[in-house]
Amino acid sequence: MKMIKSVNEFVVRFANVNGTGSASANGLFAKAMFKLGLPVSPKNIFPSNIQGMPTFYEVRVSEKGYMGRRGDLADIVVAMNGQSIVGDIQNVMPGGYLVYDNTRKLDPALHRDDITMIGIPITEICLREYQDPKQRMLFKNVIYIGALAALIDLEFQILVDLISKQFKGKEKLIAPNIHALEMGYQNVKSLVECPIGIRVRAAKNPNTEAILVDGNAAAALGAVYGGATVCGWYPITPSTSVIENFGTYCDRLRIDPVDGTKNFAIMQAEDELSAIGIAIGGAWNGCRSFTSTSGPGISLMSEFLGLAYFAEIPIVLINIQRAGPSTGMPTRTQQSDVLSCAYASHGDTKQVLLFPSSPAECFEMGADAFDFAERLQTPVIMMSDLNLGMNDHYSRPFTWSKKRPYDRGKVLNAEQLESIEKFGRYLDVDGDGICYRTIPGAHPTKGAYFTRGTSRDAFAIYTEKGEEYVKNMDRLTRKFKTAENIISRPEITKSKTKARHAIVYYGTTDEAMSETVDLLAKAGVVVDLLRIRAFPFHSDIDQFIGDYEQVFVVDQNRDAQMKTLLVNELAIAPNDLHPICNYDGLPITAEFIAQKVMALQADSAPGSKKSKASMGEMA
Amino acid sequence: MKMIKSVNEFVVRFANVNGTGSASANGLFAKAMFKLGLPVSPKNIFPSNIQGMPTFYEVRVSEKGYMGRRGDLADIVVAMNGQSIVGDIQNVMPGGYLVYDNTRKLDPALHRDDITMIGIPITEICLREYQDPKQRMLFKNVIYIGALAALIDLEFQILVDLISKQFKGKEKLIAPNIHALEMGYQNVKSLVECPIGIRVRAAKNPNTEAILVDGNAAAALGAVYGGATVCGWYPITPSTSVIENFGTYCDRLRIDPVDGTKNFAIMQAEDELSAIGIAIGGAWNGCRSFTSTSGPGISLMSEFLGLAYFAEIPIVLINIQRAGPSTGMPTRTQQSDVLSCAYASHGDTKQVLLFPSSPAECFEMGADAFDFAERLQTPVIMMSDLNLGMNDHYSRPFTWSKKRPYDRGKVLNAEQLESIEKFGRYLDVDGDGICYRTIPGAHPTKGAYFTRGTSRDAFAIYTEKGEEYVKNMDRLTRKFKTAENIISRPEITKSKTKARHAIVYYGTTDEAMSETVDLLAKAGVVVDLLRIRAFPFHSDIDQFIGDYEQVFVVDQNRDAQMKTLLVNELAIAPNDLHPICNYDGLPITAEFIAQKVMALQADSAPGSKKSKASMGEMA
Amino acid sequence: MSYKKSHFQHPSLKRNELGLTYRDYEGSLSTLCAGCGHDAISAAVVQACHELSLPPHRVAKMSGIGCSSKAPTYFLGQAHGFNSVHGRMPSVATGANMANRDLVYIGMSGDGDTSNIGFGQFAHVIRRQMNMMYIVANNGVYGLTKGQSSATAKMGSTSKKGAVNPLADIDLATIAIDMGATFVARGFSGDTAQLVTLMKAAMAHRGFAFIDIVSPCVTFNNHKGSGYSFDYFREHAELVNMSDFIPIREDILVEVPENEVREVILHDGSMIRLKHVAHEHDETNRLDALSALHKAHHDDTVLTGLLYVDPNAEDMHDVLGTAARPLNDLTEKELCPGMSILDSINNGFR
Amino acid sequence: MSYKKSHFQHPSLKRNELGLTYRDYEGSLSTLCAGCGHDAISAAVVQACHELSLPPHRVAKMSGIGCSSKAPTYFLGQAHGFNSVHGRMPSVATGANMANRDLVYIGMSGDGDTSNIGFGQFAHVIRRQMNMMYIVANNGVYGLTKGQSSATAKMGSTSKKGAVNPLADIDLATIAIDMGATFVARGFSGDTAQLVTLMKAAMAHRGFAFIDIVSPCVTFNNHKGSGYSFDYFREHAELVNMSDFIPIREDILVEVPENEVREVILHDGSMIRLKHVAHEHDETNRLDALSALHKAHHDDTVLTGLLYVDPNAEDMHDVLGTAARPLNDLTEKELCPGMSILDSINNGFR
Ligand SMILES: Cc1ncc(C[n+]2csc(CCOP(=O)(O)OP(=O)(O)O)c2C)c(N)n1
Ligand SMILES: Cc1ncc(C[n+]2csc(CCOP(=O)(O)OP(=O)(O)O)c2C)c(N)n1
Ligand code: SF4
Ligand code: SF4
Ligand SMILES: [Mg+2]
Ligand SMILES: [Mg+2]
Repeated sequence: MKMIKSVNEFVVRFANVNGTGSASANGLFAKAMFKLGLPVSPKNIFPSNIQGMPTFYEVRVSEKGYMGRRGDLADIVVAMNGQSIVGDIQNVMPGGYLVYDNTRKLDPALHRDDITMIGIPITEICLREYQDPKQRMLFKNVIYIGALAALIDLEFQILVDLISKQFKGKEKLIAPNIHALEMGYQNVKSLVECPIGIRVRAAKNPNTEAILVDGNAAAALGAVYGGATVCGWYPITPSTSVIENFGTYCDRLRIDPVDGTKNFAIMQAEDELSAIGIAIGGAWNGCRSFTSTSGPGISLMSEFLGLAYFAEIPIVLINIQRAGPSTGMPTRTQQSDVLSCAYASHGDTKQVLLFPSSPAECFEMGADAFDFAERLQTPVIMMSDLNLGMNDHYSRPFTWSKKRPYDRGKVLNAEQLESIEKFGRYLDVDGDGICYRTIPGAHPTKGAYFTRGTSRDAFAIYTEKGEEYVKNMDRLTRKFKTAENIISRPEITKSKTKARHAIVYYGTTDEAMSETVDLLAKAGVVVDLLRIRAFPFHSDIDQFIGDYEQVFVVDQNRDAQMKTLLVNELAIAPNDLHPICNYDGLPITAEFIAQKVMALQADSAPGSKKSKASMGEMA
Repeated sequence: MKMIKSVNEFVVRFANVNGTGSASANGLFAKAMFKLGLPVSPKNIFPSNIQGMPTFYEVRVSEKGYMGRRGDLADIVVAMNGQSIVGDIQNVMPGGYLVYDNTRKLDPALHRDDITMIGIPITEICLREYQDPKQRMLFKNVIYIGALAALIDLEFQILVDLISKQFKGKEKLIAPNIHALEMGYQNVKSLVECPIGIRVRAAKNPNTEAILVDGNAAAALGAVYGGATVCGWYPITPSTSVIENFGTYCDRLRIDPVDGTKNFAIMQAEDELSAIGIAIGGAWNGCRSFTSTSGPGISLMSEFLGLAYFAEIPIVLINIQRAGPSTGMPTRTQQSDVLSCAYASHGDTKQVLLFPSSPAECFEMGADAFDFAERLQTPVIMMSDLNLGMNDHYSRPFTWSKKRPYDRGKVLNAEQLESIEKFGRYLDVDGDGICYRTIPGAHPTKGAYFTRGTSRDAFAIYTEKGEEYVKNMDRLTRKFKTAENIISRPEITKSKTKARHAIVYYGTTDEAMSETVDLLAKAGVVVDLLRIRAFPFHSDIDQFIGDYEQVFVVDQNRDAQMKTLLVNELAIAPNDLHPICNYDGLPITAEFIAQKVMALQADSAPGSKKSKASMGEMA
Repeated sequence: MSYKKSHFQHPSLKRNELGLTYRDYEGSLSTLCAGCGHDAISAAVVQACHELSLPPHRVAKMSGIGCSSKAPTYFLGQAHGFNSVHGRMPSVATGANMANRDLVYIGMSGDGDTSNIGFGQFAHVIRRQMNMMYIVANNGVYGLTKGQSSATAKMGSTSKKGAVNPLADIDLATIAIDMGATFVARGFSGDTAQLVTLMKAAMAHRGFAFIDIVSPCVTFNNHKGSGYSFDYFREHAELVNMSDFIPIREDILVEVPENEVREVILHDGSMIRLKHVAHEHDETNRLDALSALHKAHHDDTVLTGLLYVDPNAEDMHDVLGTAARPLNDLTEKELCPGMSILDSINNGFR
Repeated sequence: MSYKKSHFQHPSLKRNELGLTYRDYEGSLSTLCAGCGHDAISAAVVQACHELSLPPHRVAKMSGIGCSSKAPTYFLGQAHGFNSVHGRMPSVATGANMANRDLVYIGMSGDGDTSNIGFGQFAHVIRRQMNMMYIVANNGVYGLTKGQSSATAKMGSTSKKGAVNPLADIDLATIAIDMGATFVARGFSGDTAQLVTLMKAAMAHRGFAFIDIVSPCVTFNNHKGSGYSFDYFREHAELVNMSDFIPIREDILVEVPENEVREVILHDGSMIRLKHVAHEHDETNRLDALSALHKAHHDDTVLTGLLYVDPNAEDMHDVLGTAARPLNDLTEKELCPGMSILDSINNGFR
C-alpha cells in the first residue's frame, strides 16, 4: 500500500451525527490550520433537520491557495457516525487514512487494505472519563481533534490557545477541553506511529492580513457599516445568520453611549411579505433599510419587489441562495435565483443585482448596496449563497475608507425644497432617469406626494394616460442604463500569454478559479477570466466577451441562468456562450469546470468559429 | 368642409361618465353592428374606479375584417361627459361627426369647423320624459343610440329586437327603452339630415357562424367543458369575470339533475396565495382544478407555482394580463407577464404557457389546458389579457368534438396498482420525463406517497443526495422537452409570393395582423406570419425564424419579453430578432406595427444579413 | 363630484393653534362614488387633525388597495402618503414607524384589505403595539372590484346579487383586542361628531389604536339584506358610550358629577371623558370589553363608541428600545463605527 | 432514533375492526430530536386512527413546513401526504377537501406555521367550516430554524438565549372559536390518553375541529423561563374536563348519573362523554368557552380538554352545496355538457 504523503495540501472529511456539537470541534480544526498561516476552506454539509442525521464537515488545506471544494475522495476521513460509516469508509482516497471510533468493533467486511485504518476507542474513553451524558457526547469530538493533531503533526499549543480564546469568559470549560484534546493526542500516539504521511507545517509566506469568516457575518457587518438602521426579516436557512449577526453587531456597535437606547430597529416579521414591507416602509421614510431571505422568501417577496421597483424605493435585499425550486434542498448551495431576481415581479421589471464572491466582498457590497440603492432609488439585491454565507472562508480583511461618505442620492431637504418652484417627484431633471425624492415630514408645504404602485405623472398624480405611463417606463429603462456605471464593475484577470478562451463566472465559483486555471494550463489551455460583480452589466463585459474565440459561462444552476441574462441583456448570440452548469447542491469544483472546458473546447471544430467573429470577418 | 363618406368601415367613440350605465347601451350599438353581419370590434377603455370618471367605448366596424384598434381619431364621437369634452372634440377625425348633449350650451371656443357637430338636448329630453333620477341617467345613453341609428341609417327594428332579447324576463323594461331609442331617433332626424356620410348596410357575405363574445366568458366555458371542478380564486380586475362566468355556467350546466347539488366547487379565497393553494390541493386530489388572476396575483402565486412545478401538480392558471409593474394600470391591457410566468418562482423552474388570441381559442385552450396539465403533470398558465378577456370579440364559434375524451395523463388506478410490483412516483418508466401518479385513497396498500417541495428520490423519499437531485431536475428538463410536442403548435400564415420578412407575434396582436399585412403590402413589403401559441416552443418556430432575412417579434410590453424568451430557449442570436413593442396599455394597432416594420426594414442595410444565415453559408 | 376644487379660503374659516384652517387639511378631490361612506371618513380625519392642530406634514398616511385605501389621497394633501399593495399596508407602516417615531401614522384600510388578504398583517401589526391610528372603512364588501363579500360580511346576509353569505363574519374590534390592541373603538361614517372624537383620542393614544368604521358602500352594499347598509346599521347599532376628547392644553378641571362619567387620562396628559349610555362595561377592562363584544355579536348588535382602552400602553419603540431620536435623523457619524473598530473586528477573525 | 425500523409484527398485537394492528398505522422513522413532543403526537394519531378503525389509505395528511409539519411522514405510511409550503397548508387542504369530501383530513402544523406566516390562512380555513382535524404541535418556537420565538410564545417568557418576548401571545384556541370553529380542544403531547380521545372525537366531528397541542421543543424551548417547557405546562395547566369518546358502534346506553357528566352526540351518532373537573363552563356554549379562555389567558393558565363543541355544525360542503359524490369521482359524462348545448350557447352570442 502506497500511503499518501503530503504537506499542507490535503482534505479532511469529518462524518458526524448532527446536533452533537461536532461543528464547533471541526471548526476548531479549521481554525488551527488558519493559525498556521495556511489557506483553509471548510465546508459544512449538513442535513435539513436538527438532530440525529448524518452531517459532514470537509476541510481543505492548501498552501497553494486552492480554496474550492476538491470534490474527490478525502485524504483523511474521521468517521464518527454509525449510520454513515459504510459510505465514509468508501470516501477515503486510496493511500489515505480513516480515523474511527472502535469502541464497538467494526464489521470486518468494511475493512480496506488500501488505506490506513486508525481505530480509537473514543466512546470508551468518554464513558470512562465523564459522568454527564452531555459531556460524554460533546467531548468525543474534542478527542478526535486531539488525535488528528498528533497524526498530522499539528503543534498542540495552537489548539490550547484556540480553546482558551474560545472559552474566554467561561474559563471553567478550558481545562476539560484541553484534557479531552490531550486524551486524543496521547491515545493515538500509543496506537500508531505519528505523524502520518499527511502533515502540516507553518506556512512559508503566511498572509498575516487574512481573516477566516463566513459571508453572512461579513454581509451583516457591511450593513452596519453601510448605515442600515431598519431591518425586517423572517427566519429561513441559510439567511437567518445574516440578521442574527446584524443584531449582534448592532448590540455591540450601535448602542447610544448616553442612554443605552438602540440606534437601529430590527423586527422579526410574521412572514417574508411583511419582512420586505418593513424594509420598504423604512426606506420610504428615509432610513437605510433591508431584509434578507432565501429560496421561498424570494418568491414571496416578488409582489413587493415590483412595488419597490415601480415606486422607486431604495431597499436592500440580501438573498442567500440555496438549492431550489420550491423548498428544494434547504441546506445545499446554488446560484439559481438569478433570473427570478433579475426580473422579479409581474410586468416589465428589472432589478439591480450584486454578486459577492468572498466575505470581504460581502462586507463591501453589503455597505455599497445601500449607496447604490439610494443613488438609484431602486431595490438592490445582493446575491450571496449558502456556501458563501454559512461557511468560513479564507478572505482578505474588511476595510473602510473615511473618504467615502454615504451616498444618499438625490434627496431634497427642507432648504432645497424651499428654493424650488414646483417639486415633481418623477421629473427627470438631470436626464439620467433618476429623480429627486423627499422624505416624509421634511417641509410644511412642499415636497409631499403620494407614493403608489399605480401609474402617475411626473408630479406623482395618478394617471391612466398612456403617454405618461410610457414616459415613466422609459425613464425607468434610462435609469437602469445609468446604473451600469454606478454599480460594481467586473473583475478581469488576464493570463500572461494571449488566451483564445475565456471563462465568465460569478459569486462563489471564484474560489475554484485559481485551481481551474492551473488545471487548464497543465492541459495546455490558456484562459482569461471575467468575474461578473453586478447586473445590469457594465459595457466591459460585452467587450470582453467579444475578444475571445470561445467563452464559457459558469453557473451553479441547471438552466444556465447567468448565461441567459448575458444573452438577453447584451444581445450576444446564445451559441457564442458555452454554459457550464453545476447544480447538485455542493460547491462547484475546479475539476468539474476544467473538464467541461476541455470537453467543450475539444468539441469546437477548427472551422466552427463563433458567429460574432465570423460576422466581423464578413464585414 | 369635406365630410367623411364611408359604408361599413368606421370608428365610433363614446365618451361617458363611468357608473352611469353607458357600457350596456354602447354594447347594444356594437351588437347591432354584429346583427348586420359586420365584423365589429368594441373596446371598453374604462378607469380604475367605480363612478364619476371619464370612460370610453370605441367601436370599430369593418366589413374588411380589420379588428385591431384603428388607433387614430374617430369618425364619430358621442360626447356625453362634460369632464372630457375638450379632448373628445379633438378626437373627431376632420370631416367626422360629433354627437353631444347640447342641453347646456357648448363653449363656442370649442367649436370646430372641420367636423359636423350635432347637438341633441338629451338631458332636457330625459328631464322632461322621466321622473326617476336613475331613469333620467340611464336613458340618456339609450337616446343617443337611437340618434346614432338615424344618423348612420341603422334599421330601427334591429335595435328593437336586441332590446326585446336583452330584457327577456323583464318585459316591463322593453317599452321604455324602445321609447328612449325612438326619441333619439326622431329628435336627431328633426335636427339634421339623416343619414350622414357614414352609413351601415347589411354585410354582403356575412359570416353567419361568427359569435360576439368576450375572452373571459369563453375561457370560463372552456374550463366547464374541460371538466374543471375545483376552483379557488380572489377578485382582481380583469380576471374576476373568468370566475364569475365559470360560476354562472356551472350553475346552469353542472347541477345534479336529481338532487340539485353542484358538480363543482368554487371558493373565494382570502388572497391569491390561498387561491392557488386551493387549486393545488384539488389537483393533487384528482380534480381538474384552476384559478385565475392578474398582475399582483401572479407575483403572489409565485411560491406556490414553484411548488406545483417541483411537486408536479397539474393545475391550470388563467392569467388575464394587465399593465404592470406593481398595481400599474389595472384597467389597461398588456402582455407583460411573459417572463415572470415562464420562469415563475425561485430556483430553476420553467412553466408551460398558452397564448390564446381569440375567444374561440380561449375556449379551446381553456379546455386543452387541463389535458396538457394532466398529461404533463405540471402547471399550465393561459396567458390572456385585458383586451381579450374583457372586450367582446368577433370570433369563430366554439366547437367540441366527441372524439376527444379528457386526457387524464398517467394516473394509476387501484387495479393497475395491484399489478405493479413497486410503485415509484418519480420513476421515469417511459423515458419521456413524465412519471405515473396516484390519487389519494386509490388503493389500501399501494401507491401512497408523500408529496413535497423538497428533493426526493424516484420513490418519493426525502433525500439530500446530489445525484438524486440532479437526476430529478434533469428529468424535469426532459419533461419540458416532451411538452413541446404535446401543447399547441404555432400558426403559420404564408403570403402568396415569397417573403423575405416575417412577423412573429402572439395573443391579441392577432386582431391587428390582417390589416398590418395589407398596410405592408401596400408599401411593397411582403411578410409571412407566425403566431406563437405555446411555450415551450415547438421546433417549427425555430425553423420558421431561420427562413427569413428579417424577423420581427411583436410584444405588447416594454422589455420585448417574448423576444427574450425566443432568444433564450431557441438559442437565436438576439440581433436576428427585431423587437416591436407597444406598451401604452391600449391594444396595439396595425398602423403601429406596420410603421415599425417599415422603419426597421429600411434600417437593415443590404449587406447586413443575419448571422445565422451567414453561418449557414460558411458551412 | 365637481370637476375642479376651488382653492379659495373664506377669511372667516376657523383657524387652529397653528393658524391653519380646515382647508389646509384637505386633500385632492375624491373620485369615489357620490355618497360613499369613505368620503365622510376623510372629512372626519380632516376635522380631527385640524382640531388637534397637527402639522399636516408631520402625518404619514398609509394604505393598501381598495376604494378605502384610495381615500388618503383625499385628505391631508400636505402629508406624504403611501398607497402600497393590497392587504400589506401594516408592514409598510411598521417600517415607516421604525424609521421615524415622530410622525403621526394614519393607516386607512378596507374590510377586504384588512380582514381577507391582510388578516395576518393586521394581527401582527397589533402585536407590535405600533403607535398608529389604524382605521378600517368597513362596508362588508369589496367596493373596488365590484361587490364580492369580504370576511366582515355578516353571516346570513345577502349580496346585492342575492347570494347568502354562509361564512362566519370576523369582528375586527374583537380581533384587535385579542391581539393586544390598546385602543379599540367603533364608529359610523354617518356620525361625524363621534368619529372626530374617537379619532382625536386614537391619535393622542400611544400604542396601537384601532377604529372599525361602518362605512356603507352605496353602490354595492346598501340594499336590503346587507349587513352594512345605512338601514341595517341604524337598526342594529347600540351606543356604548358618549365620549369627549379633551386635549392636554384645555382645562380639564371642570368638575363633573363622579358617577356619571369615567375619565381616562392618556399618556400625553389629554383626557377621554366617557359617558355611559346603555352598556355598563368598563372600557379599561379587557375581559369586560371582550365579553360585551362577544355578546353583541351573538345578539346581532353592533356596538359603537370607545370599546377598550389601556391608557398606560406601551409602544413598539418601548418594546424595541429604540433611540428617542428618529432613526432617519441619524448620520454616518452615529451609524458607522469606522476603521479602527473594523481592525479589531478583523482581528477577531484571525 | 434507531437506524432501521423493523417490520416484524408481533402476532399478539391487537387488531381493530379492519383487522389491522397499530403497526399498520405507523409511518416511516422519525428524524426529529429524541424526546421531541411531536413524536408523541404522531403516536397519538396512530393510536386514534387505529382505534377508530379508519382505513389508513382513506386519510389525507396535510402539512406546511417545520419540524411539526414533517411529522405526518412518521404516521400512517399508507396514507397520501402533502408537505406543502410554509404556512399555507390550509388552502391546499381546502382544495383537497373540495375535490374529495370522503377522505379524512388531518392537518398538522406548527405554531410558527399557523400563528405567524399562516395566520391568515388559519383564520380563513376555519371560516369555511372545513371538515378536517387541524392540529398544531405548539412549542412556542420555530424548531426547524433553530429557536426564534413564534406568535404563541408567551408574553414575558424568555428565549433560550435569554431574550424576553415583549409581544402579546396569540391563543390559537380562542382565535379558532372566534373564527367559527365548531370543535376546539387543547391537549399535551405528554398526555397520550387525553390526546387520543380528543383526536378520535375531532375526527368523528363534522366540520372544523381544532386541537392545540402543547408539544415542548426539547432542543430550543424547554428551559426555565420558557412558556412551553414541560415544567411550565405542568405548573400552569388546568384540566377543563375529562372526556371519553364512544364510537357509534359501541353501546352508548350505559346509564350514568346525570349530573356528573355531559354527553354530546356527534353528527355521526358517536358520543363524547364529558366529566367536569375544575371548570363549570358549558362546552357547547360559545360565549362560555370564550370567556373561560380569556380569563385563563389573563390568569396565565393553560386550559386543556375539550373547550368548545357544536355537535350540529355545518361542513364546507353543506355551505357550498356540493354533490354527495366526491368531485374527483365524476367523469367526462357528468362534467362535459357536449356539443349540442354548446350550439345553443353559441347562438346566445349571435
Ligand atoms: C394582490 C391583489 N389582489 C387583488 C386586487 C384587487 N383588489 C383591489 S381592491 C380589492 C378589494 C377592496 O376591498 P376593501 O378593502 O373592502 O375596500 P373597498 O373598496 O370596499 O373600500 C381587491 C380585491 C389587488 N389590487 N391586489
Ligand atoms: C416561506 C418560508 N419561510 C421560511 C421558511 C423557514 N422555516 C422552516 S420551518 C420554519 C418555522 C417552523 O416553526 P413551527 O411552525 O413552529 O414548527 P416547529 O419546527 O417548531 O415544529 C421556518 C421559518 C420556509 N421554509 N419557508
Ligand atoms: S364602490 Fe362602494 S366603496 Fe367604492 S367608492 Fe363606490 S360607494 Fe364607495
Ligand atoms: S428542534 Fe424542537 S421541534 Fe424540532 S425536532 Fe427538535 S425538539 Fe422537536
Ligand atoms: Mg370594503
Ligand atoms: Mg414551533
